[in-house]
Amino acid sequence: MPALFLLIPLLGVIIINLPGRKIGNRMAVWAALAVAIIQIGMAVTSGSMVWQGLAQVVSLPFGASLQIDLFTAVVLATTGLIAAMSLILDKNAENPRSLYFGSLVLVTMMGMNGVVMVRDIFSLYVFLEITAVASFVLISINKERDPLEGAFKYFVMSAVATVLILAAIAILLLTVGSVGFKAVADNLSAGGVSPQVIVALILFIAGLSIKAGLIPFHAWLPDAYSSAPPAVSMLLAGIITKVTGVYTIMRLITDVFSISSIMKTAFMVLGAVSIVIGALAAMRQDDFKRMLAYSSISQVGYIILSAGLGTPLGFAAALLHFFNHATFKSLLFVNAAAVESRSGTRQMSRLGGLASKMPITGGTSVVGFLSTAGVPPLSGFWSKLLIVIALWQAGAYFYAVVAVLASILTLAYFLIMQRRVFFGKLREGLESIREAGAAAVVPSLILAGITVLVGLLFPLVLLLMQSQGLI
Amino acid sequence: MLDSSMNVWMVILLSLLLLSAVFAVMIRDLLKAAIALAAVSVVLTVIMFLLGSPLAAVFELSVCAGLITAIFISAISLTKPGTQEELAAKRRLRLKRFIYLPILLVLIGVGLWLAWPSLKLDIAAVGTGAGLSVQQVLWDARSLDILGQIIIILAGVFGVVVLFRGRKAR
Amino acid sequence: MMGQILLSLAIFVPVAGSFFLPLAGKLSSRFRNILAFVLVSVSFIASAAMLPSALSGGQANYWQIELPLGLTFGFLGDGLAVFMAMVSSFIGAIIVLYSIGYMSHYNNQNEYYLLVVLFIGSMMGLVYSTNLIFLYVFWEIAAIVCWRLIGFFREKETVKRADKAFLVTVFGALVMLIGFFLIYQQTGTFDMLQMKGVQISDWAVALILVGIFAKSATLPLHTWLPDAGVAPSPVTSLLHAAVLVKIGVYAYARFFLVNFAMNPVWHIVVPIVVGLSAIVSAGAAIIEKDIKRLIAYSTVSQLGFIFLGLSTGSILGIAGGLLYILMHGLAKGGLFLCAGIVEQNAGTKDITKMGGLIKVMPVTAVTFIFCAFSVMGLPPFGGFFSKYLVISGAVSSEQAWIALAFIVGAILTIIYLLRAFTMVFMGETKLAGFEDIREGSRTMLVSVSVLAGLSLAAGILINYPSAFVQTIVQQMAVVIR
Amino acid sequence: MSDMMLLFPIFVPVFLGAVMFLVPGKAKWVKEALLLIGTAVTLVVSILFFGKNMDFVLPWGGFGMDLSLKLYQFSSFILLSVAVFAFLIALYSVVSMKGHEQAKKFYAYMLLTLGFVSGAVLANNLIILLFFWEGLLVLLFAMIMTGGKKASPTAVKALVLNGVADLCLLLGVGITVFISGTAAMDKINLPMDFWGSFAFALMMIGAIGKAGSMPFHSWIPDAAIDAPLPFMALLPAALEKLLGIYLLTRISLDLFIFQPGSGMSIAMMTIGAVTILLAVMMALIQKNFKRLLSYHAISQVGYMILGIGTALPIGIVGGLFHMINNAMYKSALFLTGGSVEKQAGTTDLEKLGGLGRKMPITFTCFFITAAAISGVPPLNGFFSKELIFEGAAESGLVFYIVALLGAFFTAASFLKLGHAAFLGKRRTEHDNVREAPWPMLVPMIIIAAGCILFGVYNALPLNNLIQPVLGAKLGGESFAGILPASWLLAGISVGVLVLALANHFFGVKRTKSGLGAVDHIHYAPGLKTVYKWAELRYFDPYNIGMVIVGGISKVLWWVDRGIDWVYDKFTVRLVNILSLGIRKAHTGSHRLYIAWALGGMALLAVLVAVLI
Repeated sequence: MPALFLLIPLLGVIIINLPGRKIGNRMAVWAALAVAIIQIGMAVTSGSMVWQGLAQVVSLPFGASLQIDLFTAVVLATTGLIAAMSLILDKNAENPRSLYFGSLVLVTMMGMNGVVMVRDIFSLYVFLEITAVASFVLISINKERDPLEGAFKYFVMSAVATVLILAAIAILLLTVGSVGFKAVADNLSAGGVSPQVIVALILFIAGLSIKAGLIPFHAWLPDAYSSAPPAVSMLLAGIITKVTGVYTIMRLITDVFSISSIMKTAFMVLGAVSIVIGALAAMRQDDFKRMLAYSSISQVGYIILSAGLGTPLGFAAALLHFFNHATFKSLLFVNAAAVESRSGTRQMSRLGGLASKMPITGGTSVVGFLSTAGVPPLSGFWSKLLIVIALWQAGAYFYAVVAVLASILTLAYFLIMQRRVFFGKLREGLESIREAGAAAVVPSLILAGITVLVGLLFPLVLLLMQSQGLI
Repeated sequence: MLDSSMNVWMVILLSLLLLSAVFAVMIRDLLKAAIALAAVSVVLTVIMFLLGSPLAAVFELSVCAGLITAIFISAISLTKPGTQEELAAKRRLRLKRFIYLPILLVLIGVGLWLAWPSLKLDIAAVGTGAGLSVQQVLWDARSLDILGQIIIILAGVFGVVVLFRGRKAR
Repeated sequence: MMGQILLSLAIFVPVAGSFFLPLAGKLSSRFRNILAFVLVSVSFIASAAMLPSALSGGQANYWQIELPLGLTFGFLGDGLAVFMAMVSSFIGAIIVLYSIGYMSHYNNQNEYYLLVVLFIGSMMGLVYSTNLIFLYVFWEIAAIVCWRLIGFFREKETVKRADKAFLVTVFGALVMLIGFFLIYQQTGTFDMLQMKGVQISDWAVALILVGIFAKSATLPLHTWLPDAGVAPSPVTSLLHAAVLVKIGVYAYARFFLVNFAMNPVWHIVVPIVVGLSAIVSAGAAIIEKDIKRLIAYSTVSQLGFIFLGLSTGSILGIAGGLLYILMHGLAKGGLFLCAGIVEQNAGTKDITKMGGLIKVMPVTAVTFIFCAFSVMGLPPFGGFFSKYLVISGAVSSEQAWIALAFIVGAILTIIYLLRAFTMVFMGETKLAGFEDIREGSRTMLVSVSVLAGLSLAAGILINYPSAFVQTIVQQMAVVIR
Repeated sequence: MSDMMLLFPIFVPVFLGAVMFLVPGKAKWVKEALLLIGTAVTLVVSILFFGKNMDFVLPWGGFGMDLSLKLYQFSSFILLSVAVFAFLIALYSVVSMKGHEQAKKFYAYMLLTLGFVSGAVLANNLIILLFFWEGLLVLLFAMIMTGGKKASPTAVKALVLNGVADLCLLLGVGITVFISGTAAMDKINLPMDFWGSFAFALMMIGAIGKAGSMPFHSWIPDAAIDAPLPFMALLPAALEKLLGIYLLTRISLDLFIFQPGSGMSIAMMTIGAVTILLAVMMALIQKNFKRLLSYHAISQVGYMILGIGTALPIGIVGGLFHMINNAMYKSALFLTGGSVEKQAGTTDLEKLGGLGRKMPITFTCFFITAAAISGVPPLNGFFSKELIFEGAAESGLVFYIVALLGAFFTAASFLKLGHAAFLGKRRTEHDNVREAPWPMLVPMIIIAAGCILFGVYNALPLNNLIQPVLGAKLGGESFAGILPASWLLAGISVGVLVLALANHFFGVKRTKSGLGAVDHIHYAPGLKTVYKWAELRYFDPYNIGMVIVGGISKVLWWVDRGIDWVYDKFTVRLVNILSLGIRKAHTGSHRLYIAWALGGMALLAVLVAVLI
C-alpha cells in the first residue's frame, strides 16, 4: 500500500504529458494539485483502520522496503499541503511554464515520498538524488541568469554532500554488511562504535548538514532560495530542504544512530549555532526572500536542536515545529511572492507601507512573522515552548536559554521587515498597487488559517499528541 | 583474503588510476581529457574484476567507459576549440590552483599509512553476490532501485527538455 | 456554576468580540463604537458580579482543563484578580468612551477599536489565569496589541518607537519565561495553584523581576514608556496610566505575595531598585518639555511607589500598593486624557509653547489639576491615603531611609506636575490663533471629569476601596509571615 | 450634647462651601449671606463647645485610619479663637471683596478652609490630622489663585514650600505611628531616643512650616502683594499660626517627652531666634504697608517658637499667650492696611501720608495694635513678650538678647509705618479720603478692644484659656497679674522701647520724612549689600531649592538619556556590525562555500576526536 504514494504521482506525470503541450499547460497544474490533495488525504488516513484493512487486501511490490509510521504520515501530509500551495501560487507568475512545472513538482513529490518511506540507507540516498536533481531543474526553470547561478551553487554543494553520504554508506556497508536501518542500529548497539564507524558518522553528519543547510554548510541556501522563482522558493523552503535534510537527520538520530552520543551532540551544537548566526545574518538583508532564507536556516536550527536531544519529547517537539515551520515559512514566502509580483521588486528599501494597499497580504504576514518569532498565541510559540521544555527536562539548560533568547533576534529582523514593507506610510510611487491576485491570496489565507488554528486550538493538539503517545 | 601477489597488482593499478585522473584534469585539450577519463573507467573496471565483483565491473565498463565517453566526444566535437592564448591562460590558471594537490595527496597518504594499523578495519563478510545472476540482483535484492532508476531518468529527461530546448520565439 | 460563567464571560467576551468590531465597523461606525463600549463594560460587570464570591476566597469562580506537561489551562477569580480586573476594565471602558470623541477623525479606526478591546480582553485573561504559561501568552498578546497601537499613526518615527517598545517588553518576557522554566524545574508543573507557598530560587525571582520591570517600565528598562508617547492619547493613557503598566505590578503581587515565598533579601533589593527608578524618572520629568513624555515619566516614577508598597512585605505597604494601583489608574488616566484634549486643540505637545489655556479650556484645566493633586497625594483626593500607606509600609519594615528617598520623590512629583500645570494653563499664552481654540468634545469632557470626580470621591469615600483591599490582604496574609 | 455634634464645626462650613460653588454668580447677597451664616454657626457651636470634653470615633479608612475626633480644653480654646477670627474676617471681607470677580470662589475656599482647620484641631487620629492638614495645601493654592493671573507663581511657591513641610510631617507621622503602634494622639507618649527625636524633628518641621517660620516663609511676603487682602488677614496672620503652634505644643507636651535643654529644644529655640531677627530686619526696610506687616507676621512666629522651644512652663505659657495675642493684633493690623488700601487706593508708603485725620478710627485701631505688637505696656503684647523674655533668659542669654533686638526693630519699624502712613503731610489726591465703611471698622475695633482687655486683665486668657493646657506640668504657678514677675526684665524692655523712639526721631530729623526714619540702618556700610541681596531674593529658600532641584534633575535627565542611548544606539550598532560582517562573508563564490563545508567537517572531526 505505501507504494501508492510513489505510483500515483508517477501516473500523474504520465497523464499530464500525454496530450502534448497546449492542453497540458492548462491541465497540468490542476492535475498535480489533485495528486497533492489525494496525497494529503491518504497520508492523514494512513494511520486509520481503513488503510490497514486495504493494505491486507491489495499487495503491491516494494511492500517490505516501504513503511509508514506516524512521523512519515505527518511529513507526507505536509509535503502534499506545501506542494498544493506551491502549485496554486505558480498561477500567480506572469508566464507560468505550468506543464513542466507541474510534472517536475510531481517528480519532486515522488522523490520526497520515497525518502520518507524507505527503511534503508542506500534507497534513502537514491531518493535524495531524485529530489535534488528535480529541484535543480525547478530552480532554473525560467533559465534567467540569477536562478541558473543559484541552481549551479545548489548543484555543486549537493554533489559534495552526495559524495560524503555515499562514502559514509560505503563504510557502514563494510562494517555492518547490510544497509537496513534496523540492521545497522542492531549491529551498532551490539558491536559498539568502532573508529571507522565514527568516520562514517562524521561524513554522514557533514553530508546531511549540507542538505539541511546548517550554518557552516549553509552557503548555497540563500542564493538558491532568493533567486528561484516564487513558487519554487516556497516549495524549496517549505518542504524540500526539510525532507531531504531535516527529516533524514531526525530519522537517523531516532532510528539508526540513537545510541551514539556523537551525532546527537554534533547536531545540537550545529542547531544552536545556526539559530544564532542565521538570525544575525537575516538582520541586515535588504532582499526580502534572502532574509526569509536566513530566517529558515535559523528555524531549521531549532528543529535540529530539539531532534538532537534524542528524547521522545524532543522528537515530538521537533516534529511539531517541523509542521509549523513548513506552514508559516511558506506563508511568508507566499507574501514575498505577492509583494514581488505587485511591486516588481524584492528590495525592501524600495518598498513601504504596503499594508494599506495590500491588507490581506499585510495581515497574513503579521501572522507569519509573529509565529516565526515564537510570539504567542500562534503555533510557532507552542512548538518552541515544547522544544524548550524538552531541552529543560533533558538538562540542556544552556541550549534552552540560547533557544529562548534567540527569538528576540528573530523578532528584531521581522520588525525591521514589517517596518520597511508593510507597517508604515505608503512610499510615493507605489500608489497604483492593488491587492495580490487570488493565486497569491488563497494560499496565504489557508496557511495563515492553519497557523492560527494550530495556535489557538493548542490544547487539542497537545491532547492529540498525547493520544499518539508522543508526549 | 588479499594475498601478496594481489597486493602488487593493486598498487600498480591504483597508481595508474590516480595518474590518468590527474592527467584528465591537467591536460589542455578537451578531447584528450575525455579519453583520459575513459582510461580511468577502464582501470577501475579491471580493479573491480580483481576484487571479485564482476557485475559492477561489467556495468562500469559498458556505461562509463562506453556511453559517457561517446557523449563527451560528440559534444566536444561540436564545440569550437578555443584559441591558443585562451587555452594557455586557462592552463596557467589551473596550474596555479592545483599546485597544492600533490602536497595534499602526499599528506593524506602519510596519514593513512600511519593510522592504518590502529584502524583495525574489520571488513565484514559482504554478500558479494558472486553467485547471483543479474536478474536476481536487479529484481529481488534491489527491486526498489529500479523504481528509483526510472524516476531519476524521468527527472533527467525533464531537465534536458526544460534547460536545453530553446524556444522558437527567441 | 455561576462563577464559572461569569469568569468565562469576563475573559472571552472582549477577546472573541473584538474580532467582530471591524465587521461592525463596516455597518456603521456608531454601532461599532457602542459595541466596543458594551464589550468592555460586559467584562467590568462580570468581574463586579464575581466580587462577593471572590471576597470569600474565590473558590466558586474557578475552572480548568487538565493538560499534559503541567500546562493546565485554568482560570481563578480570587480577590486580587477581581480587584485588578475591575480597575482595568472600568478605566478601559472610560477610555473607549473617550476615544469615540478623540478618534472620530482618524482613519483605520476599525483596527484601533479591535486592538483596544482585544487589549482589555488579554488583560482579563492575564489577571484570571492560574497557569504561568497561559499568563505568559496573554502577556505577549498585550505586547503585540501595544506594538500595533503605539505605531498607529504609521509615521517612520512612531513605528520605530513601537518596535522599540515591543522588543524591550518581549525581551523582558522571554527572560521571565526562563524564570518560569526554573520554577518548572523545581516543581515539575506550571500550574500556580499546585505550587502555592513554594519558596522559589533566587535566580528564578531575579529573572521574573526582569520581566516585570520591563513591562512596568522600571529603571533600566523604562525608556520605552516615554518614547511610546507618540501613540494616540487614549492609547497612551490606556497603556501608560491605567492598564498595561499595571500588568507588571499585578504579576509581582500574584507571584511574590500570593503564590510564592521568596528570600527576604528581596524585600531590601527591590525597594532600592524601585527607589532609584522613582527618583531618576522624577528628575527627568522636571526637565521634559513634551507633555505626554512628561506624564509618562511621571508614571514610571509613580510605579516606583506602587512597587515600594508591594515589595516591603508589610501588610500596610501591600494595602497601600493595591490602593495606589486604583488611585493612580484613575488620576493618571485623567491626566493623559486632558493632555490629549490639550494636544488636539492647542496643536502642539511642547508645554513651553503653550500658556493661559485655562481661559479657553476651563473644564480641562480643573480636571487636570484635580488629577494632578491626586497623583501628588494631597487630600482630599484618593492619592493621599495610598501614598501615606506606602510610606508607612516602608517605615514599618525598618526601611526609613528608603521612605525618605520616596519623600524626595514625592516633592519632585509636586514640582513637575505644578510646572506642567502652570506652563500649560496659567500665565500669558504663547500660542498663535489663541482665540479659536475651543474645549474638547462632549464625550471627551464627560470621561475626563468622571475620572477627576472619581479621584476626589475615592478620597472622601475611602472606606469602600480600602475595605475591598483589606479582604485581599487577608487572603494574601496566608503566604506572608 | 451627643458627641455627633463634634462633626458640625467640620461639616457645616465644608457643606456650605460646596453649596457656594452651585450658587449662580450674579445672585445678589446670596454668597455673602452663606459665608456669614457658615462662620456664625461655627462660632456659636464653638462657643457652646468651649471647655467641654467630647469624644467621637467613626471607622473610616481601615488600617488604623478611623475618623476619631476629641474635644478637650486646649482644642476647644483653639477652635473658639479660629471661629472668632473667621467670623470677624468674614464680616470684613464681605465688604472689601465686593465686586471682586473671584469673590464667590474666595468665600467658598474660606468656608472650606475653616472646616478643614477645625477638622485638624479636633482630630484625635494622627492620620486624620494629616488629612485635614494637607487638605489646607490645596485650599491655600486655590485661594492665592483667586488673586488673579499674576498670582499663579506665588501659588506654586506656596504649594511647593508647604508641600515640602507637609511631606516631612507625613513621614514624621508615619514613623510615630510605627514606633508607638497606634495613631490615637491621646495615647502616644514617646521618649526622645534616636527614632523618637527623628520623628519629633520631622513633625516639628511640619508644624513650623505651617506656622510660616523661617525656612518656609518666603511665600508670605509675595502672597501679601498677589493674594486678596482678607486672605492675608485670615490665614498667614491668624489661622495658620494657631494651627501650627497648636501642633507644636501638642507634640512638645503630649506626644513626646520634651526636656528643657535637650538637643531638640535648643534647635527649636535657634530656629525661633533666627526667625525673629532676620524677619524683622527685612520688615524694617519694606516700602509697602502689606509686605511690612507680612514680614512681621513671620518674625512674631519666631517669638512663639522660641517660647515653646524653652520647654519651660513659663516659656510655653508665654508662647501660647503670644500666639493668641499675635493672632489678634496681626489680623487687626492687616485689616487697617486693608481699609487704607480700600480708601487710599494703594498700600505703597511713598504715596501715603497724613491719613490720620481723614481716617481717625482706623488710625486709633492701628495705633493700639501697633503699640500692642511693639510690646508697649499695659497691652497684651507686652505681657506675653515678658513671659517669653523670662523663659529665654533662663534658657540662654543669647536667645534673650536676640529677642530684645527683635523687639527694638519691631518698635522702630512700626513707628516708621505709623509716621509714614498716618502722620506727616497729606498728599493732595487723598483730600477726599473718607473713613472705611462700618462693617470693616467693627472687626478692627473689637480686636483692638480685645488687645487692651487681654493686656490689662491678662488673668482672663491666662487662667482659663492657656494655663489649663499645661495642666500638671505647670506646677501650680500662675503668671497672671498686671505686675510683671521680674522688674529687671520689664525695665530693660521699656528702655528698649524708649531707645526705638529716640532712634525714630533721630532718623526723621536726618531725612525729614517718616519713611526715611530707618534709612541710616538700611544703608549702614555692612548691612547695605546684605539688604540688596536679600531684596534680590538670593536668600529665598524657595529659589535656592529650585536651583538645586534644577541641577539634580539635569543630572538625572542625563542618566536617563544615557540609558536610552544604550537601547537606541549601542545595541543597534552592535547587531549591525555582527550582521553586516556575516553578510560580507558571503561573497557568492561556490568555491568558498565548499571550503566552508569541508572546513566545518574538519572542525567536527577534531571536536569528535577531542571529545571521545
